[in-house]
Amino acid sequence: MLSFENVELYYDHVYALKGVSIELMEGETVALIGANGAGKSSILRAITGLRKIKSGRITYLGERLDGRPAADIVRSGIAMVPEGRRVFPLMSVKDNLLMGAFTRTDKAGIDQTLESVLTRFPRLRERFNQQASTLSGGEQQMMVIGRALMAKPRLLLLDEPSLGIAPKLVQDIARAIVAISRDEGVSVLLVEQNSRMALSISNRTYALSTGQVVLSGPSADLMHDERIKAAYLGGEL
Amino acid sequence: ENPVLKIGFVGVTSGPAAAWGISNQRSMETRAAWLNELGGVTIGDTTYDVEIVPFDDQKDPKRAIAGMEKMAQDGVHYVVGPNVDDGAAAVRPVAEQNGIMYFPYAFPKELYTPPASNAILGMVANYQSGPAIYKHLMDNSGVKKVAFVAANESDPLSQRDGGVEAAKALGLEVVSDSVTYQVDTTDFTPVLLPVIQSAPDLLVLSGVSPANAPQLIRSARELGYTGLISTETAQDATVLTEGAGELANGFISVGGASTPELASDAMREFVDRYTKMFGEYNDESNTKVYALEYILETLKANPAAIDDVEAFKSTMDTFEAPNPFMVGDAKLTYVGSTSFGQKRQVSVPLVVNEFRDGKFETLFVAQVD
Amino acid sequence: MEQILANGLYLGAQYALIALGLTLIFSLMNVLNFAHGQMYVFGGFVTYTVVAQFGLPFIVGLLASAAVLAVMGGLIEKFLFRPVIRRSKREESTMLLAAGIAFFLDAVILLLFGEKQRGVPKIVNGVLNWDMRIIMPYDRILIGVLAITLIASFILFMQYSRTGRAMRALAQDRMAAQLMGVDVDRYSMIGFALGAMLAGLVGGLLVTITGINLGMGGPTSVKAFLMIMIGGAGVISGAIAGGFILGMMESVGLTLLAAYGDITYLVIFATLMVFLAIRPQGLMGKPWG
Amino acid sequence: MTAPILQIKGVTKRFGGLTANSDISFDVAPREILSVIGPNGAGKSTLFKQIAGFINPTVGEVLFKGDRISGLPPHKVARLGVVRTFQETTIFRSMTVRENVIVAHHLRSKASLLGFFFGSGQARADEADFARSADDIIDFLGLQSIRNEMASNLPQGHLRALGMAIGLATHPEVILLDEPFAGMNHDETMRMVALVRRLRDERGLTVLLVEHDMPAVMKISDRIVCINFGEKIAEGTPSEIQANPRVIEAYLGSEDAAIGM
Amino acid sequence: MTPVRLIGVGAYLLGVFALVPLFIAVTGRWDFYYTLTSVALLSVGAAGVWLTFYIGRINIGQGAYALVGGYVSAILVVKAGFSFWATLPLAGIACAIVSVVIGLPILRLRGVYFAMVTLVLTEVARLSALALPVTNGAKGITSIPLPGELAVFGLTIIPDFATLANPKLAFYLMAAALMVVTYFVLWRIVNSRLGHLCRSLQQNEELASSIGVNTAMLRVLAYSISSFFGGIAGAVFVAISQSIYPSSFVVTDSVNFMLYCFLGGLGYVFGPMLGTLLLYFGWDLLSIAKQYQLLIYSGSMIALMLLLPNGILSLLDKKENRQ
Ligand SMILES: Nc1ncnc2c1ncn2[C@@H]1O[C@H](COP(=O)(O)OP(=O)(O)OP(=O)(O)O)[C@@H](O)[C@H]1O
Ligand SMILES: Nc1ncnc2c1ncn2[C@@H]1O[C@H](COP(=O)(O)OP(=O)(O)OP(=O)(O)O)[C@@H](O)[C@H]1O
Ligand SMILES: [Mg+2]
Ligand SMILES: [Mg+2]
Repeated sequence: MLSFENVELYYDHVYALKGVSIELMEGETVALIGANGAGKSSILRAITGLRKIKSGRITYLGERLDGRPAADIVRSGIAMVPEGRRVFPLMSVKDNLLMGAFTRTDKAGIDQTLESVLTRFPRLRERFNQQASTLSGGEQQMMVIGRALMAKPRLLLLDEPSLGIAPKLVQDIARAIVAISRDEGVSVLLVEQNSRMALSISNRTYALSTGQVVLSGPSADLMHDERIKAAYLGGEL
Repeated sequence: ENPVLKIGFVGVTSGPAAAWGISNQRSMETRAAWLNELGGVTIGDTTYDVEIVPFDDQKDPKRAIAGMEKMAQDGVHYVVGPNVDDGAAAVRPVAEQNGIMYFPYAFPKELYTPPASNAILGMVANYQSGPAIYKHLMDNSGVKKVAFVAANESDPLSQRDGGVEAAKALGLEVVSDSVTYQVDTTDFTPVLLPVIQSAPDLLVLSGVSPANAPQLIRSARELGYTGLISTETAQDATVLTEGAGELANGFISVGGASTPELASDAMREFVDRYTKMFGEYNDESNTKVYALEYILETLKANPAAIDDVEAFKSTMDTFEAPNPFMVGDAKLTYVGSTSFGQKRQVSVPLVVNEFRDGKFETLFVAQVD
Repeated sequence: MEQILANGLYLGAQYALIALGLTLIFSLMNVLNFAHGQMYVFGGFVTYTVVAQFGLPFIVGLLASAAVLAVMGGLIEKFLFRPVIRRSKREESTMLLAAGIAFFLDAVILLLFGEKQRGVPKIVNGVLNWDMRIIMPYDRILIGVLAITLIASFILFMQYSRTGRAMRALAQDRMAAQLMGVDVDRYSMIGFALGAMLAGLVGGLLVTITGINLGMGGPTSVKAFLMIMIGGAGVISGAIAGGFILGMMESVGLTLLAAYGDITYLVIFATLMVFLAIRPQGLMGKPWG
Repeated sequence: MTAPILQIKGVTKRFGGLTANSDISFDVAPREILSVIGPNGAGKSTLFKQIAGFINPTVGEVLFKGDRISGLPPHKVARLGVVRTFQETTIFRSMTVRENVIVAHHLRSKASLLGFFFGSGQARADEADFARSADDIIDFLGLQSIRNEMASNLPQGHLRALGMAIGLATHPEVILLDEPFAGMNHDETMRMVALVRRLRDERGLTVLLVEHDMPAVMKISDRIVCINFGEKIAEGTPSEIQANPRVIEAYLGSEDAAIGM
Repeated sequence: MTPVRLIGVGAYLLGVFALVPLFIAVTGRWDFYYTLTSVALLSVGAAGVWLTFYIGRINIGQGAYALVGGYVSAILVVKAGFSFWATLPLAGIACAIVSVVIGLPILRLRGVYFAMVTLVLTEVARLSALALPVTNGAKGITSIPLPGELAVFGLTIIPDFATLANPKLAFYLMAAALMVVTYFVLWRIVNSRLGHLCRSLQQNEELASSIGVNTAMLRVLAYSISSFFGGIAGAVFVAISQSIYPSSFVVTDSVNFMLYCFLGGLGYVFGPMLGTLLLYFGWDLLSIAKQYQLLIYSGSMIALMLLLPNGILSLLDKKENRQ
């Protein structure tokens, strides 16, 4: 469904991705793990066109993605939850969610999706008309996931949804991700520092280090891989 | 090909206050082109083509100094401008050091009273026209109470103070003299409300710019004011028509000699040529046509003055020439002894106009001494 | 008293409309548009040209002002602000650009329309005189009502239309808006055009009352800055509040302080500085970071 | 227990109608590592800001070595030895890592500003001193490789480390770390945990931290304070806290193997 | 100081104090003296603005301080009989004091708020000058004598300007000396710890205060130095024009000071000097364009901004990067 072939990406003169190749199948949940600055977010930015890649190809459903403007890419069914949430702070929850459906024009369809998002995250229904900046961090995180779902994406990109979130809420979010992928058949590309969680809820995982893929495979296998254990999971919880 | 006589202009021709300098510069250029077309100006044995050297000071006194320096550099000894008080004061040291006579359109008396000697007031000052107007209105319209409004800027405020003084000296009751407005005001109703409530017979718009005049008139009338309105500055009839329409009827202002009763053929031709050159005439130029004329005529009277302003100064005391822009036997002379203790003012006719249906009509004519 | 309120309300309506355009542009691109006043003047001259020179009805002039300014705003955004913002290290650099544009428009206006004060005939005659308690010419009432209608429709547009929502989103988080599929370049341009259009509309409206001249630009910008400072920069409700507050302050100040001479504006400025010292982000602004 | 170095006494903070902290009290012993945990928006950062003098408590006070520090401006609190790092990554963006740390030595300058202006001997001595100390801190935190990188180019994890380096440069006695491990993976987190312990052991610092990374918190803390809706709901050792039903209910949640937590 | 830098400074001083007068004597363009005097003085004011930029504040209020400085000097000379030379530092100090009083509350503002408040401040200064009795209101103060003799222990250091054959040269040398000193001070500030602290303030005030920087004090300090420069520039202008009016320094001047800084480049100590030179001279040179002067002037300003959005001196950066 989505594939990276030898993608290179630079910020000014510093490379962030150095020949990355990854793949994601329809319906799959793929996790990207890796140290700080490994280039995980950069992969997501490259997909959504927020950053231009220097070389390589990104294809999505057989079509070339790189070089197209962000708005265009979003329209083709890719939604992203960016690092650090990025809510529209002065808008109501409702308007935030509706922004998610910005590329859609089918009024009835939007209403239907809205309903399903609110059913999935009942807290958002309670806060429907509240200004987003007054939500708690966890609520905001749910809202931005909901906002991404409003686009009815086929591919959902999540950048560290657990960052700065209380453990209990992280659990809720993790469950929501599993449910979304299961119920709606959305493919998910998940960037996480919480590697244990990432490995548990994904089908396959890529581990990155300094802009390169160093390990990849089915998550269930990697969970027991000694290298992964040592580097990302630590001994015990 | 004639040698060239350079006459300078230092004033504001760009930015918000552009209107003040532009009518000045254009009237000079119109007259210069006209004279050159006639073969030039003969001073002594030489016939010169007149060239106007303009400098835009952006209404900044610091720039005005630079302009005056440039004039000195170019060997220009006669300069028209600047248009405002601060500029006129700032260029004084340069003018005096470099032997330049200049004709500001600014009223501070220090510029014209000794020891200052190089500035010549290019028009009638408000403290001269004011009393004449008030006197006329006292005698003919029974005015007893006057109110003054002015913009909150140097020039209008000092004009207001001069006007108030003059009115009091005439025995008029000044019912309001503290109301001011910002030049950028878009609604004068709140400004004028307290003034109108003081129930004057005459409302004086001190130093009002042509831009503000129609709005002030309109607001005053709309507030139900029925008395007289006057100003001591020159106005433009088109602007008044467009901005206030018939509400401006009866508005009294000071102008040059272009009302039908006074204008000579030369004046009409001047207006004509100006209009041809620049597309549209500006009635403010009626007063601004004179400075260049004075310079050239004085030089004709004493050719030695062409690069010696001391010679110019000594000629001024006795200088007299016919006024080409006015019917009858009006004269160009230097005046100002009463106001400044020396002749440092051009004697333009003090023509007091009344606006009526899109045109100015002469109310009365006076002379300043 | 009633008169003061009525004056304040009328002034406030026109001020608010001016401030709206400025604050919209500011919120979208973080640009303090020094040329806002010049755009307003340009709008006034367009209406003047259409109405007084071509003799077409006032409404045509108004629409022409709106259209011309919208196009001008769009072009300025696309060819001037966008490249500069993209390449400059400090966002304040746009101030030089904005000031340059202000000078440029001043020059263009002088060359195109001349230095004179211009005006168009009154659109309605007559004066409302309610018992000497409120005196208000009908044309002023009409313009006031039009201004308020415009403000209301602008708010509705921003609140409920898809474009409005996109612009609000853009103002709050550019990157997130991009991820929602908002074409940020296009909407920045639309926003700038809309802001410029509002300036032009006010110019067109007021030309019937105050006339228009070259000199009105700079001071108008300064006043508009005041309003958005009072209300909070980049916040639409703040701009409206700021406009009405300044209108009221002027109206009240000019009446109450008339006796003390030239101090109304001094007092307004001083009050504003004290107010901002206490509340640095204005009435409704987000704290500045 | 020795005399507490920091005492939080009945601190209440209201923002308009919202009560972010409500009557919170606890003591911190010298050389202790104490974590403050709690759900998002519970008021943890707000509490830290009050300790460091960035905002003033509505009611209550904070004592440092028995002296009241609440109400003092932040630079005075810092001067006394209580320094915070920020939840958001807060650094001087257009300076290099090293410059960041050098500038942060401000408190230790002996020369006056005028001395620096004229380049007095003391000033030069100070500069040299700062540079040395900055390099020490950079080495200590393992940031050698990015010493001369522009701070704005750093990834999240390094930014956090740099934030801590800036805090350390002031030579505080008490350092308040707001989510220092956010955005770090397990490996890095554990390295940082070790570093923080070394700070305490080698430099004698007292550390307060806010963190959502429970494995790290449990590992590092001597004691934990849990806040919920602005109120302190529990205080105790990691094992006490982990078993506290109120904390589990409000914050930790119960384990779920399906999602690996 | 490295030898290269020493040579640079030497060349600069030589240029300012020897080559310029020589050039003028040779070409006979005496009017350049005033132009260059203005450039020097305006760049002193702009240096102040630049310093406020350096602590992260957009200052559009320098005109206010130039006006205050001008009035302080004028009033002291005319009404209290002070020597101009005594009023010069006093004007600066008076401005510094005023700026402390004003700065304490308004320096808490940031971004556009600070910018706009300072813009308003310029208007406040003008309106106050109109309203206060001591300033002589709208009539201004005129006929101010030229700077007199400056003598120390009977030794004449600077002769009475009125007795000079060429006061223009004297004013130029004075302004140039002020400019050199100002920029030396600025350069020292930026390259000493004070400058690092200012930069820390520019980049993040909260963090700066958490490392123990007394941010409020530092801001006020920088602002008062800035205003000091403004006041001095204003005072010298008044001495040249021998007059001052409330409109001598207005909003346009404040905006110009800011533009000089932008054009030269906010990241470079000597940016404002270059910016002033270009913009001021540019206007004069363009006077040949007659009615298109402003059009071309503003057009080139826009073009420059498009080409070099980080100021002219950012050209230097590019070169370094390429090497
Ligand atoms: N805006 C930027 N400018 C310059 N360099 C950048 C920028 N953003 C990221 N980088 C660099 O690119 C590299 C990869 O960054 P990226 O954000 O993709 O990492 P990451 O794996 O998401 O890390 P983290 O877990 O910290 O979010 C890092 O070395 C970082 O320094
Ligand atoms: N300056 C402020 N004005 C108004 N409300 C504020 C302010 N600062 C914080 N709050 C509110 O106080 C509450 C506590 O915020 P705080 O930042 O202390 O939470 P926290 O415990 O640090 O949460 P997190 O774990 O998400 O960082 C929140 O509801 C927040 O919205
Ligand atoms: Mg990342
Ligand atoms: Mg927090």
